[in-house]
Amino acid sequence: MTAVLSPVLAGADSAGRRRGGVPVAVAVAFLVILIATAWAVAPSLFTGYDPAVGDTSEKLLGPSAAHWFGTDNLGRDLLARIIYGTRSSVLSALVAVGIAVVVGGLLGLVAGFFGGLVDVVTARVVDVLLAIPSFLLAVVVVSSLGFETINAAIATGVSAVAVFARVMRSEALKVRGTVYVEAAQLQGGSRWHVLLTHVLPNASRSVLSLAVLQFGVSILVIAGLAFLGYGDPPPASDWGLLVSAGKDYLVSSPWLVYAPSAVIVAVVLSINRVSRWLRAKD
Amino acid sequence: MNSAYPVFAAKRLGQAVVVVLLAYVLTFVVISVLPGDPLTSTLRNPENGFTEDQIQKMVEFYGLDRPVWVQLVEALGRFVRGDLGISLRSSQPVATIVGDALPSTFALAASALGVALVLAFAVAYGTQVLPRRAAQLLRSVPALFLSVPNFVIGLLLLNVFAFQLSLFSVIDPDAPVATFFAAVALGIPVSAQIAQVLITGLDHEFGEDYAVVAYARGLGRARLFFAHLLKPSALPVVTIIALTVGELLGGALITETVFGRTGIGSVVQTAVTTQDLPVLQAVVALAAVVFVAVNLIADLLYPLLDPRVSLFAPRRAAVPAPAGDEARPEKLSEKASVR
Amino acid sequence: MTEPLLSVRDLSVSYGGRRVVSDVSFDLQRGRSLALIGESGSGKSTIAKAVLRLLPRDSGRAEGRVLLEGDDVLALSLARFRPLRGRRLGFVPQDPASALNPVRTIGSQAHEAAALTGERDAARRRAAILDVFARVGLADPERVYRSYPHQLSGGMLQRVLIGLAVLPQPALLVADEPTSALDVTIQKRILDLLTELRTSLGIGLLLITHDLALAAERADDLVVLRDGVIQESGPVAEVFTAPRSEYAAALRADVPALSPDRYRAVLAGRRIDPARPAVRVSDVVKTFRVGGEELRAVDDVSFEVAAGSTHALVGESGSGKTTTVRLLLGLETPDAGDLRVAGEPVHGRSRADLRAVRRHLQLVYQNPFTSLDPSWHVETLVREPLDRYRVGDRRERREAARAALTAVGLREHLWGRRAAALSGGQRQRVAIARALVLEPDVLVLDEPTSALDVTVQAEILDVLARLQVERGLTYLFVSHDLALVRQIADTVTVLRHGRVVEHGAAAEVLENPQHPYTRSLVAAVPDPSGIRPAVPVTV
Amino acid sequence: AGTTTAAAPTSAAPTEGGDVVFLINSLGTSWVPNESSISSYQGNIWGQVTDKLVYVDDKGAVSPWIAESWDQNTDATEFTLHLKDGVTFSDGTPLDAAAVVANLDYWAFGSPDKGIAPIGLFPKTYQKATAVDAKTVTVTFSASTLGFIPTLGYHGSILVSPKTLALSKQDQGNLDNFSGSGPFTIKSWADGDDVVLEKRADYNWGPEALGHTGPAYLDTLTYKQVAESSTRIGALSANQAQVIYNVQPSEIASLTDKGFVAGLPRYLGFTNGYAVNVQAAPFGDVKVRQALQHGIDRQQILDTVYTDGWEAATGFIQSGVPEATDHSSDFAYDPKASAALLDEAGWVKGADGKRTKDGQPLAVTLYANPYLATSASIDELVSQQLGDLGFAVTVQTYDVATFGEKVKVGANTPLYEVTRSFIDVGTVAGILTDANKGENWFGLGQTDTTLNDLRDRIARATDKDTRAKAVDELQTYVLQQGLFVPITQIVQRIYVQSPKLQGVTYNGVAIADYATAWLQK
Ligand SMILES: Nc1ncnc2c1ncn2[C@@H]1O[C@H](COP(=O)(O)OP(=O)(O)OP(=O)(O)O)[C@@H](O)[C@H]1O
Ligand SMILES: Nc1ncnc2c1ncn2[C@@H]1O[C@H](COP(=O)(O)OP(=O)(O)OP(=O)(O)O)[C@@H](O)[C@H]1O
Ligand SMILES: [Mg+2]
Ligand SMILES: [Mg+2]
Repeated sequence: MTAVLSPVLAGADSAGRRRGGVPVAVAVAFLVILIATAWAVAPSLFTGYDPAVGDTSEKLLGPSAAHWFGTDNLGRDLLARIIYGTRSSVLSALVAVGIAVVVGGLLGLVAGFFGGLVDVVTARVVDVLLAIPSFLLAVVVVSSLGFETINAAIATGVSAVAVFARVMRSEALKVRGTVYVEAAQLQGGSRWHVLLTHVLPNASRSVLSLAVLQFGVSILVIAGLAFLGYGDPPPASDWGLLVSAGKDYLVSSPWLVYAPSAVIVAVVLSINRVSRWLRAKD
Repeated sequence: MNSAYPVFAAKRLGQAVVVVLLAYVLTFVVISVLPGDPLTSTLRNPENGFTEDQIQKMVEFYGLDRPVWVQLVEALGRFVRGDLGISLRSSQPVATIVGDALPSTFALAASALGVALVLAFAVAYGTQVLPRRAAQLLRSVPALFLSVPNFVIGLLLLNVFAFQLSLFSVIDPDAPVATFFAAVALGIPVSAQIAQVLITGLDHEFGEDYAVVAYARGLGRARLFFAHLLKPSALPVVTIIALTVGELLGGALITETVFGRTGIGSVVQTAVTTQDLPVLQAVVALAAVVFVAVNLIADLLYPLLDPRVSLFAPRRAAVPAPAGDEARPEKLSEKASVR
Repeated sequence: MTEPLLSVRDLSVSYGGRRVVSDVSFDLQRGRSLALIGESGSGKSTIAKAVLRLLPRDSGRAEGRVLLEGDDVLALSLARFRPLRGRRLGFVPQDPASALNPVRTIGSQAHEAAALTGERDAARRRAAILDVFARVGLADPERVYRSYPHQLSGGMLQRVLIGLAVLPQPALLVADEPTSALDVTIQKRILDLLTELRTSLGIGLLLITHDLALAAERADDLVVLRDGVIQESGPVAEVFTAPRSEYAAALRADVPALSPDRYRAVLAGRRIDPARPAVRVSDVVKTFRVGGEELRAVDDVSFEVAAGSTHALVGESGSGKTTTVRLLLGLETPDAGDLRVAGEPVHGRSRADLRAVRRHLQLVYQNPFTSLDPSWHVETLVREPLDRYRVGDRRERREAARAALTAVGLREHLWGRRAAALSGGQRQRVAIARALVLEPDVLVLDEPTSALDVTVQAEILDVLARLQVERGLTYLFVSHDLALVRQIADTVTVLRHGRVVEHGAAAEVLENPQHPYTRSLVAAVPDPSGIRPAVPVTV
Repeated sequence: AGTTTAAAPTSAAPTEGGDVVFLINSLGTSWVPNESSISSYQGNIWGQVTDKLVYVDDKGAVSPWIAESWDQNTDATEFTLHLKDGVTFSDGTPLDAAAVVANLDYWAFGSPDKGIAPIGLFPKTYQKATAVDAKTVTVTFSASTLGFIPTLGYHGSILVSPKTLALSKQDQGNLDNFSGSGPFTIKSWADGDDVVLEKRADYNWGPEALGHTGPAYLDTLTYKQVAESSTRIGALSANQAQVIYNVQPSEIASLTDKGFVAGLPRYLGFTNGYAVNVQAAPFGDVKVRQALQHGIDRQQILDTVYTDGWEAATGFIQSGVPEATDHSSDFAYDPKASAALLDEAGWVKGADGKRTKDGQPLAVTLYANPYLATSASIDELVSQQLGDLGFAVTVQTYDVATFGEKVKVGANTPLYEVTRSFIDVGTVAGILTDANKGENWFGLGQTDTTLNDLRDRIARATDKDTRAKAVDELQTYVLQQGLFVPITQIVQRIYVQSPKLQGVTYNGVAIADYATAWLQK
């Protein structure tokens, strides 16, 4: 009943323009994500250009009808490179998120549910990981693994483990304390049963919405690592690498930086929007 | 502050020390599996033309051929004694390198935090008092800020303000104007996080009964914002600020590169590319120290800001029990939230 | 009659295009009180918000007219309406604990209300504040003035809020469920205060409640709402003694206080065996440690429950009811004493052994919103105990689960839903089905209806009564609602601060309470006695 | 040639004064002289604050500097250096024979007990140096070392005050302790950030070859690290700096269009190209190696990656080296010939355009050389060109450290991309085989008698003409055997500067020299 007062003052986007219950912005975000997914799955459907081989006589051309995003220093169509780079960009972000979710999630779940010494030890480890700035941690890890995109992805994942462990732990704690978990125990459920059938599914929810958010963050972190030179070499065309490779030509050919950046922004923004919408729907 | 304080402080301090030491060890372990080290990589520069023999001699000289754990124990021993060691790269004391870089990064991080706070509060204020359309638009600003790669913001700012408008020069990146723009680049993503927390807080507080009740009592929105909502919604910001300290340090890596500043970020950059283990370890330990310290301060500050929270005493014990015969409704909130 | 203080004319409200209040009209005179009643979601609060112009600014839309002393509240510009807020229109919220800014002192917030009187001098404002605090019965106004909200009890806070609302001397006070977050005994005092202020200051009171008994006792006029439409309105006595609408009649029948003998006939069909106690609690003590201090939550409690009967544990909040129940279920370990179910001790057993005992003893929680895993489907939820105890094969378990769901009257189309997609009443039925599916002998019901509407509560009680007759179940029923206890319990134990203060047959104890505490509890039950002659009710 | 595009220097007389800011992408790692003087980065600064015994210009011509003159015995095992008078280090120590001996020993042996390595390219045949008198030093070698005198003009051979050399490694790494005899001295520095130099007023012992031997015209010279190339370009465009270092060649045009001047000096050394390791399949077959040589379209690389200042290689030695001769016909671009060679060698083109032999694909990995900014782009183009021929090419880019660790010439790398300067052509003897810890560029060990013979002739030559002839024969042999695949003349150091900055010279290792530079008012 408290809630009856709530929306009076709040300016939260409870309404907004809607189509079939979905705000327009969210619909656009979904569209962007759909396009990116399609790029990742079947890049050849979206461009006729070869992402690896260009016409060297057409190097560093600005955006035009023939080359929407212009061409790079070897005369390759930038849009084609972005499109073909989608798969690996998405995959590396997925790897990063996967590591964070699986490792962090397990740590947090076990710590939160079993408590005691397990919790104390995990908490210390997580404290240490949290105390190191995540980007710094990613840089240190990637420098240890070697400067390749997959390693940047792993490093990004590792650097996010602590956050996930913490969220999962607090969620697991919360769920563990709920009445329905107690009820399940009253109904004769064993600890493992309760952990797997009640705690895990319910605790995962906010972890999953965090994971969606982390996907966008990972794209940015990996791009940041690529910017500092910790990514794959060309002709790989991950978005971050494109920006990083393009920055040397920023003055004469700014599109080499801004076009892939815009793609990153659009995708990350869309993911954020969708994630926010999903959370609001919960 | 009662007698529990020293115990509490000692415990927190102990925890902090453990965290810092573990961070030091962790860096060592992570970097020890590196291919090579700064020394051999300079020696192997083909322009040098060293023979394997010559390289081997140097490696032995630096003790880089000894088992990793021996190196770790020695490094840890030195660290505990306050000796950060010598950079493998430049042969300078690590303490000097880090110490020299610190002021610039500190200035950058502090200004970035300032910029972030101002921006965040402005955006948050706007979302609550502007007309709906504009407020709605402003609400997407933090998400946008969070989606733009840090370096793109930096490159853009630099291009426009340093090169087009000549407001500052990259030659003197520590000048106030230059620091300001670097701080903007670094502060924007951080401001987004603060703004999000603030907006969520404000939305929540605006939705709280007391806000509605105060509003129904005849307060205007702006007065409501400043008199009632700002403080409670700004409280979580204290925690967020403590957490973003790490973010600022991490972000400095990129911002300093873009703006040509020399600070902790560029020290890390060089240390990583040259695998300068002692420097990296020192920076990580420093980051951990800063992080732990700032969070400790935040923890200590919180009870001062929020009368509901007390570190040392159980809640409400400081006040005599409510007089009269009216028992405290223990489970108010539970009952209230039932429907 | 003169011009009414508040006149609502053809008010319709919609949220985002969905209409929740349709063509509502009513009048409220100065110095009188009008109660809006109806089940949850019927639009009571919405009307109040329309009157206060507190509808959500981006989705809420009100049409019609709301005349406050002749001014159309809805038509005024915000700038012209603002000055009315607080000054002519006072508001008392439901939950006092959340209605004051937690990080500012009461005094500083009170100054905002005092400023509405136009008083510029801070010292004089302060005096006025302390004055009104004393007026609303706060024992130590100075201390209240200095305190933060969390340092005061709920009853004190509600007094503060009422004080702040009446301080600028408004003409109309809107109170949305002003006592539903408070304990019964405190509820009475707050309502007394409101009644007193209304008469002495001549304020009109728009009271919103879902508690019909309370409305009947406190209001002059009633407006009965359902789905945003007025079912009936008029003076209290009229509406209650001779309800014209079917809905009002049904509603009236569902109120325990108005039909204390509703289940007498049904329950007469039981066979109770007092010689064979299904539950026996002897000399149980449980102490909690809270922040270094000891709290005796249960202090030497003993009682017995005869097989096939209903025993009620009553007492105000924090009196130890739930703790006693948890001890019985083996969820807490007692410091001393003995608890037995069907002669078997609950404590001092291995896990597996305890499991065996628990099979015969099931719990229905107070809050159906938290006791069911929101992500599970209804049928799986009910089947879970069978799966855990490996009763029968898959098919048999499914059949048993379905049988239980049918027994509690949950319709088949809901069986595939997730718990999150059910209403409170439906959820509580699921919870009961789950408790029944193992065919236990004893069912522990911890305030099973306190989170539900009267109508829904009546439905749940119908189910419980029927099942008790059909299956010979023993109920241990925890409640703070004495009228409800009166309806269904055979025996009762009254707890206060963890101690038993009175014990005996329900009719006996409630009709003729011996202990002063029990007397105060009974007295606190709203008593719409003037309108008692009940319409005969058939179940 | 110290190629400068656009704006020819004006003939106006030099003006005194002025401050120049030089933006550099890195200030390298250590400042210990022996460790950093040959660096592409710190080498720039050392060039301003130190002198060398001789001056070597961009054509390889050796002329006097601190050594006014020198003699050598007939078999080139003993040299006598006659030093200029009155030269002092900035700490006041005279630059006399004792100081020169100290430096020579340091270059040759380093200081193992301090952890300081010798200078890698200093002749390993060095035995000792003796100060005959204050102005005369004799140096003796165990074998004829024709390259000794030119090596004195190498960027590693900087003369440092004995007081500095006596310091611990840690103190040597602190520039505050540094003292040289150059036209500039260190005013201030910040690690990894900048180094500010100021002119030394009493300097008057510059190399005659530069025409001006007196003090520098410029007041200060600031080397400021700016890692981002776009930032350096922006700063130059906004006139916040006078010189920037290392930008992508394709960015140069936009700057010269605005009137800035590009300095693209070519160093003396090897051309940019691949040293082929015959141990790595499929390059044991000479036909495959030759196919590789003819399969690379150097013109396309020049057109795409570079701008006007670059030229195709004419052999595996930069054309500025006095001994260089033109061998371009041996490896001219001819894809048809390449295809024919591969067919002959049994590599059959499959349906996917890739060649195989006995089920093995014709595959190769290129490792981009991190020391050359354009390397990755070149490798990408080469991979396309070879791809057309039927090669399956992978390009791998490593950072400097990983590259140093994983990619080693002659060992595991099939095609090692060479970027290597030298000041005396005698260096080539050391790279051909593994004799005397040689670098064994082609993985041949000592199995190739022709190569062994050429190596010995170059190493033992006592006069330049015989050596030049041997070098020419070597080039012919190496190129015809397909052991080296030249690409372009290398310009490893790229300078773009303000048109106001005049009188800049570039020495034999392509380092800009500001002793004679001045700023037009
Ligand atoms: N801000 C809102 N936006 C959309 N729908 C709302 C909003 N507030 C209330 N409703 C809906 O309007 C209807 C009436 O709600 P209202 O709060 O007026 O009921 P109520 O009678 O006060 O119920 P309760 O007894 O639970 O307080 C309900 O269906 C409710 O879900
Ligand atoms: N786990 C616990 N730890 C500490 N104190 C507790 C715990 N459980 C209950 N208490 C305290 O014991 C006392 C009795 O609580 P209990 O929940 O049994 O009351 P109740 O009669 O069920 O009240 P309500 O009507 O509000 O449900 C209360 O003061 C409560 O705060
Ligand atoms: Mg309501
Ligand atoms: Mg209870």
